[in-house]
Amino acid sequence: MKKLINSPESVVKDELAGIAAAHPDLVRVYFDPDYIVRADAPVKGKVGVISGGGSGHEPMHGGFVGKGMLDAACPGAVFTSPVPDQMLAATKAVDGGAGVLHVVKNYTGDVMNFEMAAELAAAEGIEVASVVTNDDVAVKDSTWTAGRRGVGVTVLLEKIVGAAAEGGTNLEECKRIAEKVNSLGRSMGMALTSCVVPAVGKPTFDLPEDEMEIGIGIHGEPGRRREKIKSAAEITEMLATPILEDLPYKSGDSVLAFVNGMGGTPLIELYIVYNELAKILKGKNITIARNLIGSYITSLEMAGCSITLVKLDDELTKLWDAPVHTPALRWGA
Amino acid sequence: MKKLINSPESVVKDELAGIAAAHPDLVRVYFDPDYIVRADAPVKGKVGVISGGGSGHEPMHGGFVGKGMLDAACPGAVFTSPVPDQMLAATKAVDGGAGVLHVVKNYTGDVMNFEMAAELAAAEGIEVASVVTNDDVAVKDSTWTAGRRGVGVTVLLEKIVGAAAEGGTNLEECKRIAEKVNSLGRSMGMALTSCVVPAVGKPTFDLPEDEMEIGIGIHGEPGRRREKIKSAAEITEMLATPILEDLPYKSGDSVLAFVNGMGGTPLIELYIVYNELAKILKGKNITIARNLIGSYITSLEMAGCSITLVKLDDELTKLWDAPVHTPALRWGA
Amino acid sequence: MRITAEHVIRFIEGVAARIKLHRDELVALDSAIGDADHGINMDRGFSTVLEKLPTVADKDIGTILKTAGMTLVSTVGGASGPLYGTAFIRAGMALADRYELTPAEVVAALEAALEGIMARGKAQRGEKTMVDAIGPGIDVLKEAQANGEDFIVAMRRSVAAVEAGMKATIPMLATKGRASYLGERSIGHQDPGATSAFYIAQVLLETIESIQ
Amino acid sequence: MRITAEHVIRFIEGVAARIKLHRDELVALDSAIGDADHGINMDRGFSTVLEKLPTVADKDIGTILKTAGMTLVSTVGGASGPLYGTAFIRAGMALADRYELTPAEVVAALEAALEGIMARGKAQRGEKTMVDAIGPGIDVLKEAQANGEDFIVAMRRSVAAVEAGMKATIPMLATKGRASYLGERSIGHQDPGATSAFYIAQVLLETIESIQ
Ligand SMILES: Nc1ncnc2c1ncn2[C@@H]1O[C@H](COP(=O)(O)OP(=O)(O)O)[C@@H](O)[C@H]1O
Ligand SMILES: Nc1ncnc2c1ncn2[C@@H]1O[C@H](COP(=O)(O)OP(=O)(O)O)[C@@H](O)[C@H]1O
Ligand SMILES: [Mg+2]
Ligand SMILES: [Mg+2]
Ligand SMILES: [Mg+2]
Ligand SMILES: [Mg+2]
Repeated sequence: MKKLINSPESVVKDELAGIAAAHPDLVRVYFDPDYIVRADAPVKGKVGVISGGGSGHEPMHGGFVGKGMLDAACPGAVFTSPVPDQMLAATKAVDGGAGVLHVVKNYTGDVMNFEMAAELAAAEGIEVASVVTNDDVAVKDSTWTAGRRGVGVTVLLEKIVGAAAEGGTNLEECKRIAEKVNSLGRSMGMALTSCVVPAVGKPTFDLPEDEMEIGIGIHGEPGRRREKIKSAAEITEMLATPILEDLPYKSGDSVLAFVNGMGGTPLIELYIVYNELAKILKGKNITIARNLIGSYITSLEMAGCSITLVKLDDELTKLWDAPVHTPALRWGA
Repeated sequence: MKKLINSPESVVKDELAGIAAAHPDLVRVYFDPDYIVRADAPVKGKVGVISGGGSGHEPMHGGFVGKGMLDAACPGAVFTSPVPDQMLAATKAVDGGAGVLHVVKNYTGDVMNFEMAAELAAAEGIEVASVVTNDDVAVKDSTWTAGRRGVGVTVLLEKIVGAAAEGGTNLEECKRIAEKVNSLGRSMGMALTSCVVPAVGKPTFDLPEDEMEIGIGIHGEPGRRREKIKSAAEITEMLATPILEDLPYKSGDSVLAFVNGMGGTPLIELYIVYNELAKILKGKNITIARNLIGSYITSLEMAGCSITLVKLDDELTKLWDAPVHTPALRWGA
Repeated sequence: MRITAEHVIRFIEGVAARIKLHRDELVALDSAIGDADHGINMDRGFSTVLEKLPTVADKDIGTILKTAGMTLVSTVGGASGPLYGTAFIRAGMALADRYELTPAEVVAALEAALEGIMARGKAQRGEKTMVDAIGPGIDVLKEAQANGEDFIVAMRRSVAAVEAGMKATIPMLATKGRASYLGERSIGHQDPGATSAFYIAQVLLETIESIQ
Repeated sequence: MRITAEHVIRFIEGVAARIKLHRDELVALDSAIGDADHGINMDRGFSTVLEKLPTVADKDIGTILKTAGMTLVSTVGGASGPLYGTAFIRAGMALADRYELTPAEVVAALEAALEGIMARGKAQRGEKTMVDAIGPGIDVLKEAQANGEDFIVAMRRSVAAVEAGMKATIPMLATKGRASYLGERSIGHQDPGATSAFYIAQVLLETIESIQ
């Protein structure tokens, strides 16, 4: 296992200590239970937006805590959803009296742990609403599965609903906007390599030198199928087509296009993928009104990428453009 | 070779096309010769700041073109310095009448190609000044070497001198500020893995599963020495100590600390390294007044990191804080 | 047969040891159809439970089990945390204030635990989860109880049923949890949670057998 | 011996082919002590030169060499681009307006090329660069010329000297170029640029031998 870490056990604590040391102007970090809150939390009268999930997806979610995005993030162990204690503590820490929105990625563990936290918070008289992201078209959305995974849309949703909350939108409206983003967003990812969970010490799956996994999630899970490696153009097509057909995105639509790296893929390759995606969308007369290119929702050091599209309207575009100031996303401030 | 590319030959052109498609609001991209200029170039009366180097270091330099940083970037083939034609064309494209500053990393090829371009530009009556970065303490600075390599300081220098130029500083002053940043900055890097030059198709060097290279550059060159992999704390110490002793950085100093990923190392590990660096500097009573954490000067998909320190004073701090709006670095705008 | 609080504590300690022993095997199973953390999650959780046990050693069985369950909820994470945590909490609620148990009470508590898991996980049998291992085990105990069968004999048959249920998850198509994302590719692999459930059942049997 | 523009073009075409043939070997050498691109850079450059040649086929030898040199500068990049580019440009300047060359003119042009490389690279002999291969070759030609030795015989001895110079870079400690970053670790590897220089010298010899 080749990683810049001190020990598998200390990975999350050490990283959180690094965030605390690096960004005291933006966030405060608490331990046992572990959570990160924006430096000025709780913001009186503002809806608190919190998220959380397993670690290993950095900068998501801790890197998105700050003005205009998340009020708090709850990092679990690597690839393991956080526990209710964390979400309960974070919910209390950010409650400014206007209620708290839980942004939950659709994984059985995340959903159950957030559910328990919400029950406990409600019992303490805090108004909690939840939105569950489930944008991964690689998973059949049917009674035959736990439902689609929450992936790339989560990042974009946190930015957009964070801007709404920052602007004084109430809890019910924040929930509506969040659900709207999720309903208009779709994603799909692929891997060139597996990744190594520190506590495990070896790759989660083996991928021959000439093969790739299509339809992976963000936890080193094997994907839907394996194929021989193809060109960036073909791979982009394999990811974009199911996304486009699923919503579907139609001629004349305007979208936010997000090309995401899985952690081990350098930016030069992401721009090559973006170039192919731009060609495909142009061919379908779909306008990329906004874009985001980089490694924002990762799977440790996995090499690969994911594509996310969110159909934009004026409301969402305005919220996307609103100022944001977090360790990982910053503009207009 | 596991990469998201169409062909080894088309890597750079495809990436440039991606940048052009993604950021028309910020930059214009030209081909044959290849160069990227900020969308509003040339800016009348403003010193033009251009840089360039081999590709494979993204986001450097193309990702730094925009308001408050570079006016143009010249990307060579992967790990190969660009040719004079590119720097000449870029120099002409950004010359607003106040002269042009060439930011050159100290590699024989880069220096010679920029030299030839500067000679040609001068022949066409454009005033050109050059600054050569040479901050890599892994290389002995002696007549026995081509001198120290230009690495991490280059990114910070481009931000700082870019802000100066944006603020109307003249060419001579820009050169002074650039040289000041270089003289106050030191870096050192390490690799956990090698990287694959697309046109070569196999790793530049082989590194056993339990070994690392200390003192690498940014071109997949082998480093100064090989060692068994150590903890993040020990590795950070191995990088920080030679840096601290070289300038030297002293108790009471205030620094800009830059923890950089080599391309294949995820952010979670960089924060772990930052945490160790913060502890070391605190122990030496050196204040981290500003920091930058992320993969900004990479070596394709190499796993590893580099540390850069620049001693700050009021002049440099103000310029660092000044607004910047480029594809890869953005704040205050 | 007198089943005391001390036996319950020995049972929990035994589970912690057994899980640690099989940590890597559970990780390997989860690597195939999940995210390679089940063994790590369970080991982390039960190790913390071990630290907590002394603080409730003199308490009633209900308190001991509830404390274990709440500790699991607070430390395991993932899907198995809320599930096993709920299981122990429900069992503890069923045994509130008891310092000694009859076999019938044990069966009732195990039934409550299963109901807790199925409610929290919204899972039925045949979905390739821990429910497929635990369910058949409970069936055997209830039916044995109805026939007035000897408890230890029943427990042995019950654990055999749990093992069979665990093995039966191999050919199943997962429709709950992470494994369901794999669709057809989930077939042919044994479910990690069903496996940890089997180890827990084994320790329960051994604890019962060690009594008298 | 009549050395014509056509021979010069055949020489350049031969170099392009020889470099392509040894592309991977030059990359491997550069991987050991550099950045694994020398073969790629040279192949890219000379392939472009091949495309340019037809446009100057009817021009004087000086123009042909200068065009080749400027194309190398514009397409090779790295350290070798300016160096080989300058070499061809300087040789071309030495042979301006000539359509036919005497051996003496060839030697003078080669000397100008070496001077160009040493000036642009600020390199001396013994620094583990192409200079260590080219230098000894020029020495032989000048001394042979002084002794009125037959040109082809001299060329053969010259290329042998280039080969020896190339091999002599193996034990050298690099003090110029990328390899110098390796310090002691540069010892024991043959310099890529010295190797490409040897292949170019080989083709020059073969071209000369093919004449009459
Ligand atoms: N909805 C559910 N109901 C019952 N058991 C479930 C459910 N979802 C998952 N499980 C069990 O949890 C196990 C996985 O636990 P674990 O790996 O610790 O959590 P995660 O899947 O979040 O990584 C599965 O093997 C399965 O037995
Ligand atoms: N200062 C110099 N003078 C002469 N030759 C040099 C000098 N620096 C490098 N070289 C030659 O250039 C070769 C490397 O060329 P190449 O790999 O194409 O460029 P780069 O080193 O920029 O990647 C070396 O093997 C060496 O022979
Ligand atoms: Mg998990
Ligand atoms: Mg090079
Ligand atoms: Mg799991
Ligand atoms: Mg080279």
